[in-house]
Amino acid sequence: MKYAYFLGCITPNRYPGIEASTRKVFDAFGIECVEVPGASCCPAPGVFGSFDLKTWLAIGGRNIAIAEEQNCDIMLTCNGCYGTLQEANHLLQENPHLVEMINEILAEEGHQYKGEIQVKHCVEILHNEVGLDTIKEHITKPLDGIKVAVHYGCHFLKPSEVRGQGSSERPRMVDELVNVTGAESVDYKDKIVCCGAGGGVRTRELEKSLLFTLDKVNNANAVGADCLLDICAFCHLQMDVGQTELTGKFGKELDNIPVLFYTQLLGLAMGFTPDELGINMHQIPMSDKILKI
Amino acid sequence: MEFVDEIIETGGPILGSEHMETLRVCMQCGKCTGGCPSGRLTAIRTRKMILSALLNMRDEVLSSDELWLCTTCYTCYERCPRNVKVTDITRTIRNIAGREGYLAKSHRMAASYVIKTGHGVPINDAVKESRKKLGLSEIPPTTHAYKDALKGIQTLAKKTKFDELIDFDWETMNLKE
Amino acid sequence: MKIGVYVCHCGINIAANVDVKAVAEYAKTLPNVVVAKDYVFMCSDPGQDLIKEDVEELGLDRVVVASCSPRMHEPTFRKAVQTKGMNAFLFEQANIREHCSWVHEDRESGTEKAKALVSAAVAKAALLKPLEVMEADVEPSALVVGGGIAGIHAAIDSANAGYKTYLLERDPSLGGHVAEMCKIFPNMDRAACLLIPKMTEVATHPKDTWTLRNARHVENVQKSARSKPMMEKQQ
Amino acid sequence: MPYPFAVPRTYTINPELCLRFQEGEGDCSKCKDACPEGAVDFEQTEEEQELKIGAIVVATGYDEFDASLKPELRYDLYDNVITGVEFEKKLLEAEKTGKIEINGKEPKDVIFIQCVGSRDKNVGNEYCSRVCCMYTAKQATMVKDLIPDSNVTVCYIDVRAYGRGYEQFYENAQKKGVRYWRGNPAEVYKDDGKLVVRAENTLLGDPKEISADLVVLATGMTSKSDARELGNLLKVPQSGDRFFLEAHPKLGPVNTASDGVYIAGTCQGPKDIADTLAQASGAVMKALIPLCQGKVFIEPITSVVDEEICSGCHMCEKICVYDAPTFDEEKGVMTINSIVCKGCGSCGATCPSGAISMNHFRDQQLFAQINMLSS
Amino acid sequence: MDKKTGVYICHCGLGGSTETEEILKKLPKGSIVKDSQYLCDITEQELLIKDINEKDLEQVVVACFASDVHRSIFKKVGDEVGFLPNLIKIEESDDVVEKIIAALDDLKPIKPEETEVDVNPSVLVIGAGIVGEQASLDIGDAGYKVYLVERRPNIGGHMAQLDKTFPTLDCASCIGTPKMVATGQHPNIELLTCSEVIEVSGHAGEFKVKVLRHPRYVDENECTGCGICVDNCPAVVASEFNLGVGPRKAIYIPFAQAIPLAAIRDPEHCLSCRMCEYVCDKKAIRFDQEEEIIEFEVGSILVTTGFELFNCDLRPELGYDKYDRVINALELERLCAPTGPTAGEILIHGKPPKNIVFVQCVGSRDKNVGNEYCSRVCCMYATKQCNLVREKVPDAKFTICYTDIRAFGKGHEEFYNRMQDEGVIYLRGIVSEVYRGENGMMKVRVENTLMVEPVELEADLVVLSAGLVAPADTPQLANMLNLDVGDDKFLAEAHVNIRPMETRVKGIYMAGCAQGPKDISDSVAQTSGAAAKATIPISFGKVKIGPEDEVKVVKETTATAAPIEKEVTG
Repeated sequence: MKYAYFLGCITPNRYPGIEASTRKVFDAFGIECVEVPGASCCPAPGVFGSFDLKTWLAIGGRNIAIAEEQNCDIMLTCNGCYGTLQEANHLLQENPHLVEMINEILAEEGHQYKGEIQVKHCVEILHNEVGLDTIKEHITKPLDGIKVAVHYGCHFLKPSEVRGQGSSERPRMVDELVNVTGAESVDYKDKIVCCGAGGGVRTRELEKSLLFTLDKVNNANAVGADCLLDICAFCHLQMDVGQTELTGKFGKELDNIPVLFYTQLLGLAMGFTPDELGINMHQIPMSDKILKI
Repeated sequence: MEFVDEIIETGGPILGSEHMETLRVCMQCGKCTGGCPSGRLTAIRTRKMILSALLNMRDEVLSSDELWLCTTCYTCYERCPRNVKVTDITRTIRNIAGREGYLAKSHRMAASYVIKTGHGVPINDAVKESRKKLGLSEIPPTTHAYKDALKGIQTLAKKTKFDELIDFDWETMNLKE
Repeated sequence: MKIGVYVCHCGINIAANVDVKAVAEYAKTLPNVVVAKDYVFMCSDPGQDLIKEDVEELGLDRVVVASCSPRMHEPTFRKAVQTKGMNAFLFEQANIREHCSWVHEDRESGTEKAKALVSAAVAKAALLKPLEVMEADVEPSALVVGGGIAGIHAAIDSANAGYKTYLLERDPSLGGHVAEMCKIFPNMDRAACLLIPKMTEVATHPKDTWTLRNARHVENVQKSARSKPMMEKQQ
Repeated sequence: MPYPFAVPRTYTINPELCLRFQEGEGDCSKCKDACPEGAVDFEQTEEEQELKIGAIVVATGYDEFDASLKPELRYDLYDNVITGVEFEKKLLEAEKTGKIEINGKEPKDVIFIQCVGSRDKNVGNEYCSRVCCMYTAKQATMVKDLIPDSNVTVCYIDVRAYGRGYEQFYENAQKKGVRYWRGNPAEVYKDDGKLVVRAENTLLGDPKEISADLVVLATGMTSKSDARELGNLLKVPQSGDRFFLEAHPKLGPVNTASDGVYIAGTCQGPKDIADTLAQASGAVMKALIPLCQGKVFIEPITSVVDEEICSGCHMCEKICVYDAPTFDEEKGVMTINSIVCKGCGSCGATCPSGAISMNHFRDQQLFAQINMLSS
Repeated sequence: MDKKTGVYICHCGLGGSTETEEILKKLPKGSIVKDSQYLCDITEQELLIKDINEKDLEQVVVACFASDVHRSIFKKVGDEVGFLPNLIKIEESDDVVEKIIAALDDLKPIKPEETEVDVNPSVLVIGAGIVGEQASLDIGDAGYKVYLVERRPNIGGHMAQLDKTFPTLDCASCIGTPKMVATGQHPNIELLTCSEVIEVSGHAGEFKVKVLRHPRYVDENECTGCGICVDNCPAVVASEFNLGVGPRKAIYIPFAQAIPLAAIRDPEHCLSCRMCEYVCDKKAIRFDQEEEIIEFEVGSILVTTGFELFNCDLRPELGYDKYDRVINALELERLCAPTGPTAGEILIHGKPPKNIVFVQCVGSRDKNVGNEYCSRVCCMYATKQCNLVREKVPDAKFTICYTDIRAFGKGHEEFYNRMQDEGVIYLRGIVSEVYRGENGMMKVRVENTLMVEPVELEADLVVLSAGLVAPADTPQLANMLNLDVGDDKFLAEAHVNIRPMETRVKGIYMAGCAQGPKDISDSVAQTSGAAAKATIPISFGKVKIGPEDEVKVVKETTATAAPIEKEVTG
């Protein structure tokens, strides 16, 4: 198995731990991750999609075209990238006139969108292709006793008619992936609700966007979760940096809760050290409970 | 032209006309606003925005700050009993607002980073250090590492007139003003 | 052979996108056509009278009406020609409304197509053969499928009219959804008060006109309902 | 016995629960031994009966919408989120006991949610179910009667109180103190043991959270899950909403595409009892026409077999959905029962030897037509 | 009170018991008082009969919730024991014991005095709109004689005035005309136009009917409807059929497809120049025609008298009486109809309207004018009219001001959805007033309740979606037939849920808007149902009647209308 690892912005430029842990975990399962040379910002679906849909689609098409040149499907670790590339791919595959339009723009740089590959989220690959059974076999340090508040994020699931990940109201995929590590995915209020960062709200209205995060943190704490778990670099940033911003910039009171990306959690269970997984590079320090595993 | 038609015409070429036409059949049931996570925390009122659009209140819709409080979480989109594609309609209305000069400086700034570096969130020295510690390449194999690829992005932005949209100054490689 | 052609305006339904006068004029040029007329509503009494008079006076033996779908008015015109002794199946209808005026936006092409449709109908009419309507006896019994309030009600009505009625219900008892309700809007009758008398009426129906079948499975419903022939041909 | 007032007044054995019918326990016969009339018969099997019928009225009714198809309302997760039909049963009990109890407690805050599974393209039901507004008004009124200090809220999109006396009924509910809240709730969740309904009040333009002890979902009507099977059998098509399709909404609202088969009640589309019964009698009227006449007239537009050419290959018999062709042993050819034949033409198209043609639509007639059109 | 009495209290499956001692004290020796679960149920009735026979009870009292529904079901008891139980209606709030004791005082024994009579195999249908036509056709098709009495000179009713029908947009003439033609030609239907029923007596199975036939002044059988008399008539008045939008002559044919197709002379406006008589080739004009009374007997009676449109003058703030840019929906329908006075061209002050505002619930859901009920059709007909006008004025804008959109019928929600898709604006809010702006255009004041903001809309045409009201002479008709009238002034059914087509008089049924507003589909389904009810006793051949089933003749003339059509549509 081989995938073109589309990095996007936040994974490589803010949370290299996500990149490192993903590469390590995939490597352990024998999945090769190749580069997408010269890839850019995906660009973000809610922000660039809101500025100019045509530019958004063109840059998205460009990124897919570069991956196509590597002859394999795209894998990524950010719901924003997934949102853009999966939707752009969907729109382009459905509408030949859009392909024509995009290819005319890309021609100058020498790229061409063909529509031959798929865009997959890393958890989708872990769940559907690696499989829970195989993952279980690789668990060396079961995370027994760890309560995890799963945050799916929005663009991984929705719009469900395009994403095809099943119910957007009752998703199960990540919970199953968490439970297989020995940790326990706990239910909490507004589990499927947004982190607040998307749609350009974080950029434009930081304080308002952090109110979402505040709710998230409080709701996760209310059920005694040991950490928030995400599958999106942008949600990760919002919830991790967001907590320090909330207490620092905006003077809100809250109990900090550590934030983990799924491959980081899985990496711990597979026996990688916290340092290897970049867990100690987060703004909110890991609790001892997690680090002791 | 009616504002509704303008919205449909704007979003139609990319997102599909039928997709956009759903705007017309809103029955004002309020399911969108009721479930809107942003609406609980901020002043955005999705149903009212749709109604205002239907009532041709173009200026009010385009100039409102609330328009930019949608996090594109698609909750309304998923639940709408009439399958109105609310989130995509919102994005399209923002496109129009952008052309009318309602883009916030912070947004234009973020957009300018993409033209300058290829990334909305470019790398910094601290992260370069972290990358090295983790055994990753210091500079990621993106436009950061491939300067030709960055040129490609810049040509693309010129072609779609994205540079004009955000008032980008190629001389200073920064926003005008 | 004498064919009469009648072109209907259907108010403006046809006339708006078809030049009906031109169609009628054109029809006159077709083989065997001895008369062609247009009128605002061919299906109306005076419209039908136009046809009837011509059948009688000109001795037409084929009639073509260019109007709406035969689904709508074929029976009307068949009846009309029949009153004047013509065999009903020597009538042919050209649909220049659903198939033509309603789907054309310009008058010119609409008119052309109407002409083509009329010419085809005339060609077919020339080859039509008289047919006779068949008659079949009806088994004096009714089957009601479903024993909810609608089925109960229908079965009682049918049995009251004096016909053997079979009432088929899959569940062990009649009653359906209403049996599970408490009160009924808008006058807050008890559901039981509305339903039980009707169920009692079924159970105590004076004549031997009802039979209840507890068909538990659809297959049973199918088998019972399938009992054929439903009607027997009368010789 | 399903109800105390069941008709027929007989007991029935549920073989899924009866020990005798369950594997390995096959010798219980307590009911049989106890029955003084000796009416219990374990040997009963399915039987087939052939009936001669002159007319058929289909009155198969509706299925209740499955509320778990709206996951955001969490009907499948919380036991104090129930459907209108379930609440109806609670009310029946309450009539006897004088109390409504949900999990052993009397609910103080009750919220009714309208249009669950109706007016909802999202679940494929665009239509209105016609009865939910009013049955909710009824249930809300009854709650207020039984628990006078309760807070009862009805969340709606449009109140469709269209029938006779309905508007007064709606007003009466309001007079009793039922609150009408215009806004379609987006979701239900649990907070601190209490249900919370998130809904915009569209008349105030504000999203709100209302807490509740009980949420009643006004589930709509859907067509019977096996409507297609019965429809295929009786040749009654379904319309886009999956209910049976009438021949014409105005010219034949109880007729179907099949002669002699009529539809009544909610199998044709949601309706209240009065409209159901009016339509049921209407269906009987249509059935009475042939029954009273004793005769039906059948169009001679049927297929005919040219016995000279027919080889008796049975191909037509296989294709015909009306079972019109049969084999004439004596002559060795196929014959068409012209009473049953609908004149659809499938047999003619199938016949390998070209022995079958259609009255009134003979090849030469059609070719004459085509020639004119193409010239 | 000396008879041995049995008192049975039905608890309708609710369980519970009654303080029987109190009641027993009031009763003679040997009486019994019992609680019961479902008295209407067959087994309990058998127990009741057993009790009566074993205990020699002389009379029985049954207290139950729905006494009006139940009267007929104790017949079996009556057949077996020779008398019927007295029914006492109790309500949940009642003190049952008190109520029963109070009722015990004036108990009369009820003897089942039913006799079986033969049923005259014919039916009287009053009113020949689509509903009366359909019922007549159904009964006629079943092989029975129908007398179809219509007050106006032609059949077809309101439907003949419509352009298209919702939600399928079938053209009304395409549906209505064949029905009219079929009715006119049916061998079993005797059509009596310009006629009114003036007296009815008898009972189910055998009603004696008197019909007053007004002069048409034209021989219906001779007249061919050629229209030459109309062309030559010098007297011009406003056409009722077109709601005054177009003219007609003093001798006229209401509309081109009228059935029967015969001219009628309006004596009120006739100049008596006798020009018509002179020009008529068929010599069909009869100036000397007089009223005649026709008498016949029928087995059942069907009332299908339909509705009238709400008189919009009663809502003066909407300016219907003041401004010619404010019209009612039926007038718009005539303007749209290709058969209408403008041949389907919609011109307001010589120009096609571009901005049209529909005002919903005019005269419906309005206690202020005494009509609390919903008219059921206005939401959908306004939606439909947007489509009709759009066909002719493609760039017109539509706003429908509503309270609740009641798109409840089959295909209605889909149609509502479709018209929204085509750009019709639905504005939630009931119009408060309409006035003329400075530029001559109409201004509509309304709150947009979803924006919580009062707004003023400009319109060059305001259409009032007038509701349906009971015909003005419904009380007289009800009086003549001994029927009840509901609070909404429409005829009352025997029971709103389970006997929606029956009246309180056995053998008299009703259908369509006579019983309350409904759309064409519901009306047509219901009228077939009513036709079934009327046909069932005929088909069976015999009917049982009791003394209470007799229609008592009301001694006063009930003739109310002139021969010409007097449409009070305002």
